[in-house]
Amino acid sequence: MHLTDIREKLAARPDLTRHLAQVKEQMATCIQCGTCSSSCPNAGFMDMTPRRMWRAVLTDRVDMVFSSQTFMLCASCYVCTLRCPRGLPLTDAMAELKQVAFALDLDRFRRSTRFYRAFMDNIRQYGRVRETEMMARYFLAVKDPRVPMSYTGMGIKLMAKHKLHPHFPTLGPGRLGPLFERATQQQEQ
Amino acid sequence: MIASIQTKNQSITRTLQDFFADLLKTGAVDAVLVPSRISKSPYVKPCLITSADQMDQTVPLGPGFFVNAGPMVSRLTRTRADATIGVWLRPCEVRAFVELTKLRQGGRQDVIILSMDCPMALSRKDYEDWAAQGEGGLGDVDKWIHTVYQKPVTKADAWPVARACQVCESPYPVNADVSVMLMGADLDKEIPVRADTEKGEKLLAALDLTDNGQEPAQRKAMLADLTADRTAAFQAMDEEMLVRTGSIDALNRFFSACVNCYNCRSVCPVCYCKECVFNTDAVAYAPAQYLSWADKWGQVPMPNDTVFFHLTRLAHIGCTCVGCGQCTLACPSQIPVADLFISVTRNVRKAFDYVPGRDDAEALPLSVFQESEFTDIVGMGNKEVT
Amino acid sequence: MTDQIGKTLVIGGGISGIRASLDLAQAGFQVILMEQADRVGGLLSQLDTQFPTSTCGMCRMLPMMDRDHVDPQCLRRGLAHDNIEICVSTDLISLTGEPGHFTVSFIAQTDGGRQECPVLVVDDEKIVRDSMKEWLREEGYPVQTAESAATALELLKTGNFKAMLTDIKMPGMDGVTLLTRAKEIQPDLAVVMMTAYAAVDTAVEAMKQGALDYLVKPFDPDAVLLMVDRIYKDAVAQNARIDTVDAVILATGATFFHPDQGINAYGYGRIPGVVTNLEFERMLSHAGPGGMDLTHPVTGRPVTRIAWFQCVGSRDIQTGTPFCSATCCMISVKQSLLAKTMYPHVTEACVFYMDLRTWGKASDAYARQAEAAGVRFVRARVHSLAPGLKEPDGAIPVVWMDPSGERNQSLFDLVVLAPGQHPDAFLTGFVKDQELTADDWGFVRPEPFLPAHTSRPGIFACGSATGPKDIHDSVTGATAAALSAMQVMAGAGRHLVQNSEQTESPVQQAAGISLFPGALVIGGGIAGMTAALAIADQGFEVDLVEKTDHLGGNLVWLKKGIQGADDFLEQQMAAVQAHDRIRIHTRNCAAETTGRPGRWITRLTPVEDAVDQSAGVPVRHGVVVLAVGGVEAGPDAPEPDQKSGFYTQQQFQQLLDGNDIDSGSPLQVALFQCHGSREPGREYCSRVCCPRSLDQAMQLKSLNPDTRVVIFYRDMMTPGLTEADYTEARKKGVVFVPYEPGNAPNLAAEDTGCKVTWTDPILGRAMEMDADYVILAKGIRSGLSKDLAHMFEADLDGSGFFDQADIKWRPVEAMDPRVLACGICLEPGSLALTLASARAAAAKAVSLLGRQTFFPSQDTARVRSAFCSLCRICIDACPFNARFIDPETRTLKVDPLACQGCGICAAACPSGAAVVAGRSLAPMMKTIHAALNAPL
Amino acid sequence: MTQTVMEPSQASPAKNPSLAGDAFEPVLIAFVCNWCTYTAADLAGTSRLTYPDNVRLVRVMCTGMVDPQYVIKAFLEGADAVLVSGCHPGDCHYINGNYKARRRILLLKQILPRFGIDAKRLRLTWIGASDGIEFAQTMTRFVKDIKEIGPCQARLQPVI
Repeated sequence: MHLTDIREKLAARPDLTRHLAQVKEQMATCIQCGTCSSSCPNAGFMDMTPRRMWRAVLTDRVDMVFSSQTFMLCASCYVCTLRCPRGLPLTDAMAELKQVAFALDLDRFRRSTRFYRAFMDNIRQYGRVRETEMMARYFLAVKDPRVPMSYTGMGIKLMAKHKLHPHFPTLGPGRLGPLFERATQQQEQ
Repeated sequence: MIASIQTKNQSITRTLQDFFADLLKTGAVDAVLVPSRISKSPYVKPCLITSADQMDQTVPLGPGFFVNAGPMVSRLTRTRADATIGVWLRPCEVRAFVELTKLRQGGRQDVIILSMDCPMALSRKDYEDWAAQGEGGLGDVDKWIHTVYQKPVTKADAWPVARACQVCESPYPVNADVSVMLMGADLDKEIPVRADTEKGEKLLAALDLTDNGQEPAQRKAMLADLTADRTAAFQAMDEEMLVRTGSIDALNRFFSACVNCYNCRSVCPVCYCKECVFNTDAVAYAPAQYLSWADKWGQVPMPNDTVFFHLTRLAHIGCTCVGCGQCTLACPSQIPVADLFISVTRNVRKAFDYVPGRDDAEALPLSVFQESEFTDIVGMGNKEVT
Repeated sequence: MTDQIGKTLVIGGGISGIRASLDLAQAGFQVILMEQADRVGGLLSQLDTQFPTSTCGMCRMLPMMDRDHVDPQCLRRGLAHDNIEICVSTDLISLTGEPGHFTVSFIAQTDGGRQECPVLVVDDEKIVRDSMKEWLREEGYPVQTAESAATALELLKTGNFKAMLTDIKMPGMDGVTLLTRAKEIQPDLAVVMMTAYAAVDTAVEAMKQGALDYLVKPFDPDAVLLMVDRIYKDAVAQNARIDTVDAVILATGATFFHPDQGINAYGYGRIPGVVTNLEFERMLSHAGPGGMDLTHPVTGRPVTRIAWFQCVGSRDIQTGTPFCSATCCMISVKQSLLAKTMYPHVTEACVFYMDLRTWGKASDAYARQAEAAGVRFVRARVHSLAPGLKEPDGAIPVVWMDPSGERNQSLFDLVVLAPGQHPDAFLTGFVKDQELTADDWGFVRPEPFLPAHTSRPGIFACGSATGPKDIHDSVTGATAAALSAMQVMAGAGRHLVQNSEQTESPVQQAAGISLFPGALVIGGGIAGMTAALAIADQGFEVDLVEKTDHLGGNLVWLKKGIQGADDFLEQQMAAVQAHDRIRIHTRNCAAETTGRPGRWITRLTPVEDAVDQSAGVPVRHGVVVLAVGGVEAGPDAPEPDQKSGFYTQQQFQQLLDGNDIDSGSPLQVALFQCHGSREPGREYCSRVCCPRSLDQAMQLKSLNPDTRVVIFYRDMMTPGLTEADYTEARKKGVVFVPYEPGNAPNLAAEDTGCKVTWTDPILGRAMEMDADYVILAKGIRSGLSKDLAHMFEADLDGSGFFDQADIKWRPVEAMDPRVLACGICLEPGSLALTLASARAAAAKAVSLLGRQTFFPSQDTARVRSAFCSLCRICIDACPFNARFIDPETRTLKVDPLACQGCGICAAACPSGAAVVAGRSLAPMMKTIHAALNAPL
Repeated sequence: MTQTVMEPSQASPAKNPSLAGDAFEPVLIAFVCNWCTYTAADLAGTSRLTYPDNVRLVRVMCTGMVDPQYVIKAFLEGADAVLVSGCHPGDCHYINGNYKARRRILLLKQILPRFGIDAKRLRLTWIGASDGIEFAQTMTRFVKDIKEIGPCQARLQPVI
């Protein structure tokens, strides 16, 4: 199901196929030693260890890659990159996979995509994160009432500790707009 | 194949003499080595006989055993003889010869070994008395034979056999080509003879003997009984030896009559050295050394190195001693040398799981080794064998 | 006349240096053996036992002939040979010249050495001062430090410093001013500026004002040491001893990675119980601080759980060591096996590895022995260690992930790190000074097809200076290097040492023993040809026997697969054929041999007439070199044929070389390693198949990058610098799939091609490919027959290869040093190793033949025939086959060149007929008497 | 190269070691192999490890050259104990001399105890070249053991 789904989508996007090929090339000298996986603080939450993820990339199992949430759970802590005996840019490659996943706009990553987008838009607008507004925009974007409901418990806890403010403090516009534009430009190049 | 040889004139001696004569006559062998009387004296020695009519003085079975024939066979086979020699050997002589072949002092190619259930031996003194009682300067051999093969005995014809024989646990042929099974046989009727090797088969076939005999029904049981008796006798002797030699002081006393005549060594069948190390400069000490010893203890007996000699000999023949008892027989000082050697070497055999004469292919224990063995004797722990 | 005697400088007193020195000394040349440390032995003096035997036996390196010229003693106590001048604690100052005439200057550290070169370090940062002080002190320099320019000036007034290393930017007076002021006090002071990258301009400026050079922070210790080394050498040059040598052998070895360098993920030095394998070696050793027990270095309690971590500072790009250190796997196998078997209290011995590289002779079986003893081998890499704060006894929690992704944790008392090796500062400096060609990592790169030659004529290299090596390869390479030096000395017309005292001994007067002055080389492959050429070039007659109708052996099919081998083979064949001292006997074999060792008469007969006892040519020879090679192992069971795409490595190589592969459209190719190897029946690694498969895989990839190439492997055996090929193949997109015995990929032959199915251990998924080609790496089988080996009283090992006198210490000899072997009948190996062993065997042969007449050593056993009963107990007892019965006289004789004077015969002989001077009964009786009566 | 007797460094004036009275000082002979145990003894010396001077070292090239006669003679001449010590299995310079020695010691251990020479008085050990500590410990322990057992009878009377 996913296989055809992803393969079809990729076939329609030669840029993404190229992008994936680049990731594969970056990972080529991986020896599957598993250092990345045993050192990853989030490995316990992942449905697939980073090592298996890289193995899937190297053996062209895109179906496995994109049926996994692993790269979405990468916290970019860079421990794996620091430890990898092959000196591979593992964290960067995780980010690349995220980008491909966003670009593919797969249903299964909808929530993650929306979350990242809400986060980045927020930063772009204010130069910092305004959590309440960001979450509100995220809830609107996912268009699923179950999502805000799932956060209710955490919201109450945070409010009790005065960590969450229902009102929006007024902030002027941020100055990160040009930075984002430059980054986008670079990426396109 | 087991053949049956009919007893002639109710005399086993005569039957065997004819058997040897037939071997020569048929050309099955070119010579036989059989104990024979020397100038009609009571003393027998192995004689190499090529003439079939020289058999009347031979004593194939009897209590006289003054030379272990093992080394004699070794002399006959040290180089190729270009002849076939039938050798008639007691079990301990076979064992000695087997050990000597391992020591490359002879080979089996040219000999056919005929051996028998052992007739045992008397000590020199007893033998002389026994011989004096018979006619023609020799005891009644056939009577002796009938006694020893009828039931397990340590005394035969009222004479106590030599101590070495009393404790011998393998008085039956092992490793021979032809085995003569006398124990329990109806000796008035027949002598059952078994071929144990291809050579043996051929030999019996040459005499037109056929597979018409069988092992005496009682033989195995009788040999088992005999062996059990002898094991008990050995244990008694071993204990006696522990008492008589169990300390350095006791050992010193045991050998106190030794005068370094080296007779024990000369008659020992497995003391094969061309020249004994005790005849070399290895034990030629300077006068100062004698004085220094005397100084150390206040006195030093001379000749010295008596205990050293015997302990060295124990080390040299510890694995190969066949227990024939010739050393005791030869000792002018009546020291029961064999009793000590048999008890001690039995220990050595056990440690190396080695039995002299048992198997030609069994290597001499001190000529081989394995990388992982006897690990418990190494180190300072308390596990070592005592 | 002395100036006519050949002399070689050997730099480095480890086992390679000792081996090369002894080979040259044994051949009759003079040697200067130079070593920086205060004794010879190198790393090996710290290893009580070595793999793959768990024993030592280093002393077996000592020569077996001319023993009177060498002190019979354990090499841990020292080395002394009449022809070797040993210079320990000695520094090389300079080396110039050319083959046949090198000028070397060197100085003993105790004699105006580093002690005479005090260094002043000036920096306001304590950490800089302290680390510099530590580095320099370790190298033997006296060091003082100053935290400011003012203090420095005070010190300069009192001390006699040779060098000052000063920071530029310091509070108060800066470094440049200090430089000027210091030069006023001591004009000849060498000043080195230390600066951050940003201030390099200032440093350059300072050089104009008299600074010698500058160093950029952060410092590489090696750079600092090289700089000080330069100053030191200049400073002591006038006191140095100068000598002339014909050739130079570089045998300086490598140094270990310090695990506390860099990120120190395993907490070495921080977490108690984390030790290096060398430290563990001392713990294992009874001489170590632990005494008789294996105890924890901190708690002192007996250790029960031990883990070994492989690849610490090797196969690791992060530490700048992308290569494999070749020996650490086997060191860990040995240590784990010893720990598990020697100490009952060690309940857990666990080796964490990536590929277990058991490529050496007998190594794979050794690893299985460890496994059988209960050592656990876990294919996993541990990412880092943290101290076990909550654990009882300070046990260290080790976390790893197995291939399926399962996270595991175990507690260990001790974690032993197996650090990799890399070139040391001396080697780096030497390579630079002598302008030698080095590889990307700084190891000396040997010239193609000349394993001991560096790019500088007359300078040869061996041991780990040319890349990490085990004992076996080091010793072989060292002997090969000795041959190269001998060739230089012969080329320069040098002579051998004439030992005048030789004629004085009474035993020696009795008989000098001459070898027949020729060599018989059996096998016309590249090993045989190389050995034959080397021996013939040194002026000896050689008979080269080859059973087929052509020379070249396996290289004939392999030559296109190795760069340059085609031309090399042509050249060698032409040289052999043109050589007037080599007689080639193709289609011939050695039928029988008579005579005694060293004076053999061997009958060569045409292969088809071998049974005819009268046919053939008798050849008289003093040495024999067995170089019969080997073949690709055949199938153990019927196998699908080439129609289904099944090829052996050799068959596929021929296909590749013939351009017979249609790769217009991408192919699917499976390469299957260890097919029938490293399992019962052929329990060894053939060492050549993994590199060959990588080469073939890369060729396929260059034919068509879209070709899918999958290599199924158990452990990729790419030790040492060949690891680079492994990485390269991955870069090219070759997919590697590990499998375990019993879980091998399934090959289902079809009409065309083969369906390969397997489960990927990482993905946990069934995978398949429709392979166009399945290439089976079957390994090598020895071509040496028992009959041939027995003809020269040699033997085969359990795997059918030549049984060396000692795998580690005498790798190309039988127990009788006149019987040599080389190439792949010795053991499987690459072309480079084959050439090394061939040249090593040639060195041994040349050394023996060059001496012609040998005099028995003083302690050679004798036979007192009057006492001898010819019982041959002594023949059985002699470990060296030195005793025999002379068929003519029917007396027992001793081969005085084979006899080692051990006296085992004397102890075995009951009649005192076997005697060894001073080691027999009569003198021993006196000794015992003296010992017992000495005053207490 | 012949055998070397290493004289104990601190010589006491007594000619005959005291056998009765205050303290029994045994005399031990150690046949040590030139390559391994002798090196260990040397190492023990250079490392200043002490061991009792009751031990007299007799250097032999190999334990395999220790004729059983040497051991017998040593006991008969009054040694209280004999040690034969060589290379660990596999380390023997002469390939297998130590294995042969092991069988000879086994032989002696079957013979000598029969005559009241305690098996503990004859020891075989493997002490490698770097086992300096083990060498010193072995010697110390051996001397201690023999002091407990007491003097060998052969020392009290001439049995040679």
